[in-house]
Amino acid sequence: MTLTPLLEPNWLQSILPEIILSCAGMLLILLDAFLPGARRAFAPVAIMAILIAGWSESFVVAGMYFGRTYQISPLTVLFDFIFLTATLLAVMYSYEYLQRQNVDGGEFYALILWAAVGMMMMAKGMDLLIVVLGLELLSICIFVLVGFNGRVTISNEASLKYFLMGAFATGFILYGTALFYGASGSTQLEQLGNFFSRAQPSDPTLTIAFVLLIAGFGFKLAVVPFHSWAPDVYQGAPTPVAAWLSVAPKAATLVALIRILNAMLPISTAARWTTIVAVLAVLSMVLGNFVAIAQRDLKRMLAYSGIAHVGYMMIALITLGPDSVAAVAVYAITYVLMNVGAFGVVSLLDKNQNDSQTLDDIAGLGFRRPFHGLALAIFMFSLSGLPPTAGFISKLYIFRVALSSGHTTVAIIAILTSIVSVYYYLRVVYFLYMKDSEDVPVQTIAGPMATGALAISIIGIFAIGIFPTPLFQVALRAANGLIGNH
Amino acid sequence: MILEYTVFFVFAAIAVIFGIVVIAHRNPVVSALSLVASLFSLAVMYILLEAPFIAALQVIVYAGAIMVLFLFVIMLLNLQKTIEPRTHPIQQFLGWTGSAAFAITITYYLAKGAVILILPSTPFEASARTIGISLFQAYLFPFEMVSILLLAAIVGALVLSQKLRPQVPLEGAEQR
Amino acid sequence: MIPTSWFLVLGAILFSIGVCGVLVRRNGIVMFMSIELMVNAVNLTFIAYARQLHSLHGLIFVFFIMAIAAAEAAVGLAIFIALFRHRDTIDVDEANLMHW
Amino acid sequence: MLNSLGLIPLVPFIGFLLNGTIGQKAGKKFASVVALLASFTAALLATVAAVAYHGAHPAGEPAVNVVYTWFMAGGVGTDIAFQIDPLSVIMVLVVTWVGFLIHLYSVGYMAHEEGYARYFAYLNLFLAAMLILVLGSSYLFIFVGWEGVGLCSYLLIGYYYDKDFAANAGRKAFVVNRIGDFGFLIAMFLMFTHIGSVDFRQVAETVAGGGVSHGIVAAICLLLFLGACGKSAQIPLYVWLPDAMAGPTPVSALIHAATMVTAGVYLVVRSNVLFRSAPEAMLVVAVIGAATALFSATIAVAQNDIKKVLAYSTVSQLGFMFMAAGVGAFVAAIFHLVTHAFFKACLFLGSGSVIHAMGGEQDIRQMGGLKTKIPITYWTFAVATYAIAGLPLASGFFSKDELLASAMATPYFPAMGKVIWAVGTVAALLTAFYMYRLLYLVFFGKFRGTHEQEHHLHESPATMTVPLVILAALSAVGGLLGVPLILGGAVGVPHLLEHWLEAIFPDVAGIHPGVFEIPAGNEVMVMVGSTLMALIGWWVARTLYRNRGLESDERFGSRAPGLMTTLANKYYIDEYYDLLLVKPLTKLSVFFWRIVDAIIDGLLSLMGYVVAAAGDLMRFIQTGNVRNYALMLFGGVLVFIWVFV
Amino acid sequence: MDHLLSIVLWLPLAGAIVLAFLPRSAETAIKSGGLILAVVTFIASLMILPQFRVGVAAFQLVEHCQWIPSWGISYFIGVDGISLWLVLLTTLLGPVVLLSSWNSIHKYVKEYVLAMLLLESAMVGSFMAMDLLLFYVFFELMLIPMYLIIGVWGGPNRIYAAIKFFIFTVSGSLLMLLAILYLVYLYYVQTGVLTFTISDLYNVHLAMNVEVWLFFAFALAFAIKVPLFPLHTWLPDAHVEAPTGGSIALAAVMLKVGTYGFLRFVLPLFPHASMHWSWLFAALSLIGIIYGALVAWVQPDMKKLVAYSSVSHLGFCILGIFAMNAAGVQGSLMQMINHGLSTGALFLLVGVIYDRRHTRLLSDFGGLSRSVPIYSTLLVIAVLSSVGLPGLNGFIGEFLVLVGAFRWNPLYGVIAAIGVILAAIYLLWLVQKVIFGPITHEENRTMKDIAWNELLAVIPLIIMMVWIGVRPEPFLQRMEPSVQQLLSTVTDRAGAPPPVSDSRGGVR
Repeated sequence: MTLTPLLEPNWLQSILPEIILSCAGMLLILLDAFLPGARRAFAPVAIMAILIAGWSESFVVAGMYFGRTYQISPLTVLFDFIFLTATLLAVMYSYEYLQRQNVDGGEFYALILWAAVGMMMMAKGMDLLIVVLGLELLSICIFVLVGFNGRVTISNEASLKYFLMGAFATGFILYGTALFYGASGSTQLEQLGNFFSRAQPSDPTLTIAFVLLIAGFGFKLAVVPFHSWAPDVYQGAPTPVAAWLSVAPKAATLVALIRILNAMLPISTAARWTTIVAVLAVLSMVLGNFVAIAQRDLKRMLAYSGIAHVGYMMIALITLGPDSVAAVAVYAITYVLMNVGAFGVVSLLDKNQNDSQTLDDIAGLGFRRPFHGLALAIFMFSLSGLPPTAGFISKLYIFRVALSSGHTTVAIIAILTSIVSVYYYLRVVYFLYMKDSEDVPVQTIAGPMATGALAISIIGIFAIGIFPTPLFQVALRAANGLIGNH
Repeated sequence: MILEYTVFFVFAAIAVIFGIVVIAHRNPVVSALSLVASLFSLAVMYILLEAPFIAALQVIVYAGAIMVLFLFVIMLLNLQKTIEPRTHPIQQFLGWTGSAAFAITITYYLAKGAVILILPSTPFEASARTIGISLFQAYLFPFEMVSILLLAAIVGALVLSQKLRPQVPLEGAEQR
Repeated sequence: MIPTSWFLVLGAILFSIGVCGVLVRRNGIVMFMSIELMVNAVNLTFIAYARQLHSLHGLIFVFFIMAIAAAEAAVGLAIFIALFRHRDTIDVDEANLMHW
Repeated sequence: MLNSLGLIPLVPFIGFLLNGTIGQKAGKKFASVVALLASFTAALLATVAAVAYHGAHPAGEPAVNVVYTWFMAGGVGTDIAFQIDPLSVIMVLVVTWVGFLIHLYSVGYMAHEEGYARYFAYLNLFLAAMLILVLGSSYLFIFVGWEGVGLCSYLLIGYYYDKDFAANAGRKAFVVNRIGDFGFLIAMFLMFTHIGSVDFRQVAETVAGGGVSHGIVAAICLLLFLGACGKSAQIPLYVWLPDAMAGPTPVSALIHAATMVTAGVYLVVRSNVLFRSAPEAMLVVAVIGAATALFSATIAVAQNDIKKVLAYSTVSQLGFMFMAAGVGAFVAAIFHLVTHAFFKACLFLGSGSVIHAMGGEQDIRQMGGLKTKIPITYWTFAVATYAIAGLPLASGFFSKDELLASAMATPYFPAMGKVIWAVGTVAALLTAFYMYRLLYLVFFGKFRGTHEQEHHLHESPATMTVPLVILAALSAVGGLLGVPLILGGAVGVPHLLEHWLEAIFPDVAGIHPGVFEIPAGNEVMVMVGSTLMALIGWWVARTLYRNRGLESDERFGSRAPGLMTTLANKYYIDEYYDLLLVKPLTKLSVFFWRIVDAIIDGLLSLMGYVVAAAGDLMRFIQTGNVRNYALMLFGGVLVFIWVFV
Repeated sequence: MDHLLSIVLWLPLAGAIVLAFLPRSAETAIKSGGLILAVVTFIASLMILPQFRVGVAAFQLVEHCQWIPSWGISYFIGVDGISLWLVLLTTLLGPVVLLSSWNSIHKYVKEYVLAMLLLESAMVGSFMAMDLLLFYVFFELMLIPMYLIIGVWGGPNRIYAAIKFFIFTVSGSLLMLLAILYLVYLYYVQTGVLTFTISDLYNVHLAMNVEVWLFFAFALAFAIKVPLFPLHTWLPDAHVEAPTGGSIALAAVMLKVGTYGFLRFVLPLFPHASMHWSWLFAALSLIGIIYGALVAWVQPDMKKLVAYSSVSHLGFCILGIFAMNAAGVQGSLMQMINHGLSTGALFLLVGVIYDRRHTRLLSDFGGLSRSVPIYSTLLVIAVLSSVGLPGLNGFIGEFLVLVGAFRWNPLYGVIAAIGVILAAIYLLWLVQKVIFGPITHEENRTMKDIAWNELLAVIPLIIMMVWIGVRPEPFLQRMEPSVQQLLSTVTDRAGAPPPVSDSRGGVR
């Protein structure tokens, strides 16, 4: 017996992004330890690392690695870019935000980079083990990032809530995985797929396992009824972290979920698992949109809106197909741009982290700070799905998928809840432009980094909204690669 | 055979009873110690399942390291004397009945679906060696990534528990 | 031999006890301990299945779960310490500044 | 000339544009010159056209002058086309010349008014619209004029716009006219649907050819008559005309006596082929005409406003015209239209002169004894009164006789004809009575006004008296246009009008001819009878009012208070309309607005509130307690397991 | 000039983007820039006319290129007889709107001009679009600037009105979006071609129940936009609160998108359902005609009065469309233009005195004829046009619609004609209360007459009113072939019996 690792050719360059990000994280820790004076340079270093990681994506070779447990495919590359974009934007907002809150440090950037590694693992893992490990790496980083501002009570509270819920949910994921393992003898998705193609749909253990698994993933996605942490955590977390948290882990979890659902495709309809997904989608859309109306805190409102948006994405997952995967990918990209942007504008508000950023704070912002106001308005219009923004295109894609796979009822519910959502998104615009600010208006402070991040988001939103074709092609090609495996 | 059954039942009972003590006793120190007991009896189960390496890990890592950490924190925070106030009765009720129902449901289906699941009599090769070998062969990548995970945890623990920098006066949030 | 199901049932019961602990206890550390109990129940399940299936994979999985649990414990306890610093208590019911 | 008939309305329209845009700035002289020139040119052109037409088409077939296609969509539409035929000739001459005279009169009457140019602009616009109305070659095109005159009527009634009653009256006139137009519109819809055209000739030909079912024709006729009722103030749509007296008096003379209000009669006569094909519609016309004649005559008896008396008299006389048209005596209707234009214009202008002299006073109880103060006015007024009363040999005598005799002799519904005749005769008696009452109260007796008014009394300037004299003369001799056979036959004077108009009553197989013979016996009997009636009316009025003045009214008032107040208040018809139509509609509207809209809005906002409230409730799921969250997660797992396993 | 339509379509938007870079303090420059852009756009749109071939039914000056090829969505624009005049109406009103608010917008002038230009582009686009999704994009794009216009520059209750406006419209349009997707999907299933091009989709075969669902989804969106009773309640609020320019744009053009949608999409796409349910729309439009008129009559607020009059007038449009005969449809199109002109003018004129007195209550006016004679004359003309006086534009459309409705069902024609009577009642009531009667408020005695910019804005409208009233034939002539073709599409498709069942019959 030799200790030859199970390594396929090209393995190193294929995990180059992960390696780069991991090493950059370590470098940042070291810098923080030995060169604390160079704090200002941490964020640029992190940005450089992200850019290099993005560039290194051009070297990866599609294929299965590490004993068919790690898949690199156009889809993972696409999602890697989503994670990297989200992380990049979050870092850009954090740079000034952390300085303002006086908590900047190398650990922050290190953790966010490692979290990106975790997400990549979730996206690429073909073994539930890898997925769980990635998820855990991500979670650990999130626990810390959320509570990063140790001074702020609500930051700590958010961290606590996320930690307890996260650990609890992990328990469910693990239990579900264990049950699947027991039934199939493996946690590798390919083998699970083989197993499902001959499994009994009526087997109760399988359904139990599925529910447990979906509960755990649903927690990460913040779908109802596993969503309850989201508003509190977003509110308490440093705003750039909330921005990142509201999109990136969800995207990662979606890929993992897509893979798992893909493996389960042979029996998911017969076992009524599609119905579970549909119910989750509907519940999320309804509750997210309804409760968002009642929110005055911007971050909480965005949290509920995020719950609803995941609901929309879940629609596409009900019946899995190349189009639905592409739809989710497009939606995820769009959602990254607009939601991080929206949180980003909130993060620019000159307030302490433990004070809530309410609608009143942005009253009159549209005329006080035209660019920030306009940016937030554009994000809101995009979130509500109005043309010609990316939000429209991606929602359109979702509806199209829903209709062509015959889920008309769900689509109608989605439309109706969208109408509800328009109300609270519009309310933001109303505060931006139609309400006079209070005596001492809250200002926004933005340096070049944050401004650049806003510009990236806006340009992206309109680019996708007006010329979506290239993205469609990429997404569809990626999706075909994934679904084609079975 | 009898021995095995006896061991199983005794330690299963210990695991369950101490498990219940963990969640029922109002002193966290007692809970922690009960958990150690419960985890230890699980280690026995692992041995029954012919996984001695995991059993050893269980004792060393779990019952040993992790639980010591718990106790350490409890002591550090001086929690051994705190008596926990009662939970809201509805939460209490739903917690108990819910988990009981869950237990019954799962048990029912597991038992129903798995009656035929009799442990194979063939011996199970799960020594430290075999596990170690496969860790460095098939599971090299996850194994390496765990290092990042642990590193992140260390950094995170440091960040979270570091001494606070001077407090900026808090507005709005009530401080206890 | 002892039927695998018994181990599985034991796992299920322990898991439920863990869940129950999370739901009914106010002390954060005890809640976390309950979660550890849940995780151990899962471990038991994995190993039982691994034995049943003659598959090493379950054991490896447990190995990783232990690593995860250790990492979680480190971070989680740090969070509790921070919580205690802020509030002089680790009663999680007290941590309800953010709601609705 | 026949190829540019459009010039006739165009000229006054240009006058309107000039006065409307720069008239106010350019001064009164400019305005009057423009207006007079415009109306006079129109009159001249009309005369030339009439002569040219007679020369070109002695047989009386219409000459049509298409300008361009107005609009045409899916077979619906019409040309802008003018047509001249014997009927148009009569109408156009009456309109332009009487119009010109009244323009002339207005120069004096309106001399001191502020909105002088505006007045003449409207007047010119009216003339233009009226000319379109009488010259148009299709129902749809004359509808332009039809509405146009309505608009001018509205504007001119509301000329004193800062008086609320004037503005109200104008609006009322327009709205009531619109109700009539509703009928006109529907009639046109029916034509488009069932005939496929609204061209006069084509409609007549199709109907005459039997291409349309009888019921449709009757419906068209009745609807057209509804339009006519509105424009010509027949029951039940007459209510606007008395109020319309709020406008300047020359306007009342021109629009509300001589020309516009007769448009309904013109329309009926123009559609004679249709009406003749539907005798039941004619009966309706006749009955309503007769009823209106009598009804408004009774009201006129008890009015004390000089213009109101004349207004009700106009309604009554229009009733006569419709009666004539209804019994099939279309020529008589037109005849009466023409004579009425003369004497009623004269009367109105005379009353204007009186009001002018009285410094704006219109109440006859404040007048009296004006005969000597304003002699020209008196004499012309007296001649016109003589004519309207139907006393022998004046114009009204001939026209009224002819139409009453026709009623007697109608071939359409002989029995009903007698009744109609009887009603008409009574109305004629009342006409004589109230007109002489007016004459005596205004011009005889003692002056009852204030001292200032008495001091102010003066005869009107020449621009006003000249038209009066001309019109009085026409009233006197206008009857010669239609001397009946039994009188004229002897001396060789033919019935000019009947002869002239013959061509517009084509003989159509299966329906009655447009002109029918009246037996001589009937003619004599009617003539004697109505003369007698007129004499009685005159005599009674003379006895009651010549010397005693208002006393008689007061005596009546004390003897039969109910009757007098009812009459004085016009049978409370306006009040009934208000009570039965306006008030409920207002209430309904307010109900719609306040309640229905609120309910709709309420339901929709209720949906919003439900959503918001649901959101607000669901929000409390988020307790802030992490163990509740865990419970929720766990509960979700449990429920899903239970439901889906 | 191959891209004339694109120029007309994008010029305002492109200009707006350029203007956005001017400093906010350069108000006059921005205003003049906006005005020049609008005028140039109008002139450009006039150049469509000589290139537009009369007697051709098809779309002309077509521009077609792929936009999202994988979904069959294309940038496909063109004009035919139906959209030609609506495009011109929109571009005509562009300068009018800007002129009318030259002096009445005091804050955020730059944003106002930008919003108006964006609005113009969106409105023009929705009339030109020949691709269903492109249409939808413009349809929605309109909402954003209008929402801002009402909400930022509106009256005291503007927020409520703006949100109500937005929510109402969006509710309908989102459901329509779903229907659009479903329709395209069905067409794809049937033919294997994925396309959003309207003329292709005309060939889709629908099972009756599906058709009815889709029909109602579309109809709801457009009925809200029109607005049709009982979905009209947003309109009075929006109008009352909107600034003058917003009201003009809203009433004159935006509502037409609804009626246009019925004509362009609902009828030919869903002929069976349209015919089957035409009675409902007849009933609703008739109720709207009468109801709007009656409610307008009792309004104390001038703008509300005009707003409700819009409800009434647009009832005629819908009635004419559902009459589905040439007279009715052409009349309806004329009525759309006429309503744009006359109601636009009315809102403009109401805005004029609002600027001077800051009230719109009828009771606060009276006797203005004495103090502001030119204004009064213009108001009377606008009112008469709206009343439907022959010789002015309003009559042509109304008459054709009424005949069309009458031919469809005499009862409809008769009831609708009652609306004509009522129009006279409430509009003359307006005139009387505002410009006639004694002057009851001293401020009115010294009121300034109409200003140059307002006059300049209203004169083109008056000219068009007279022009159309006197010589409507050139307008009708260009509409006719397209209308005929559309109607024959409808009748041809409706003539073929609907497929009894379809592979994807019901809506799940």
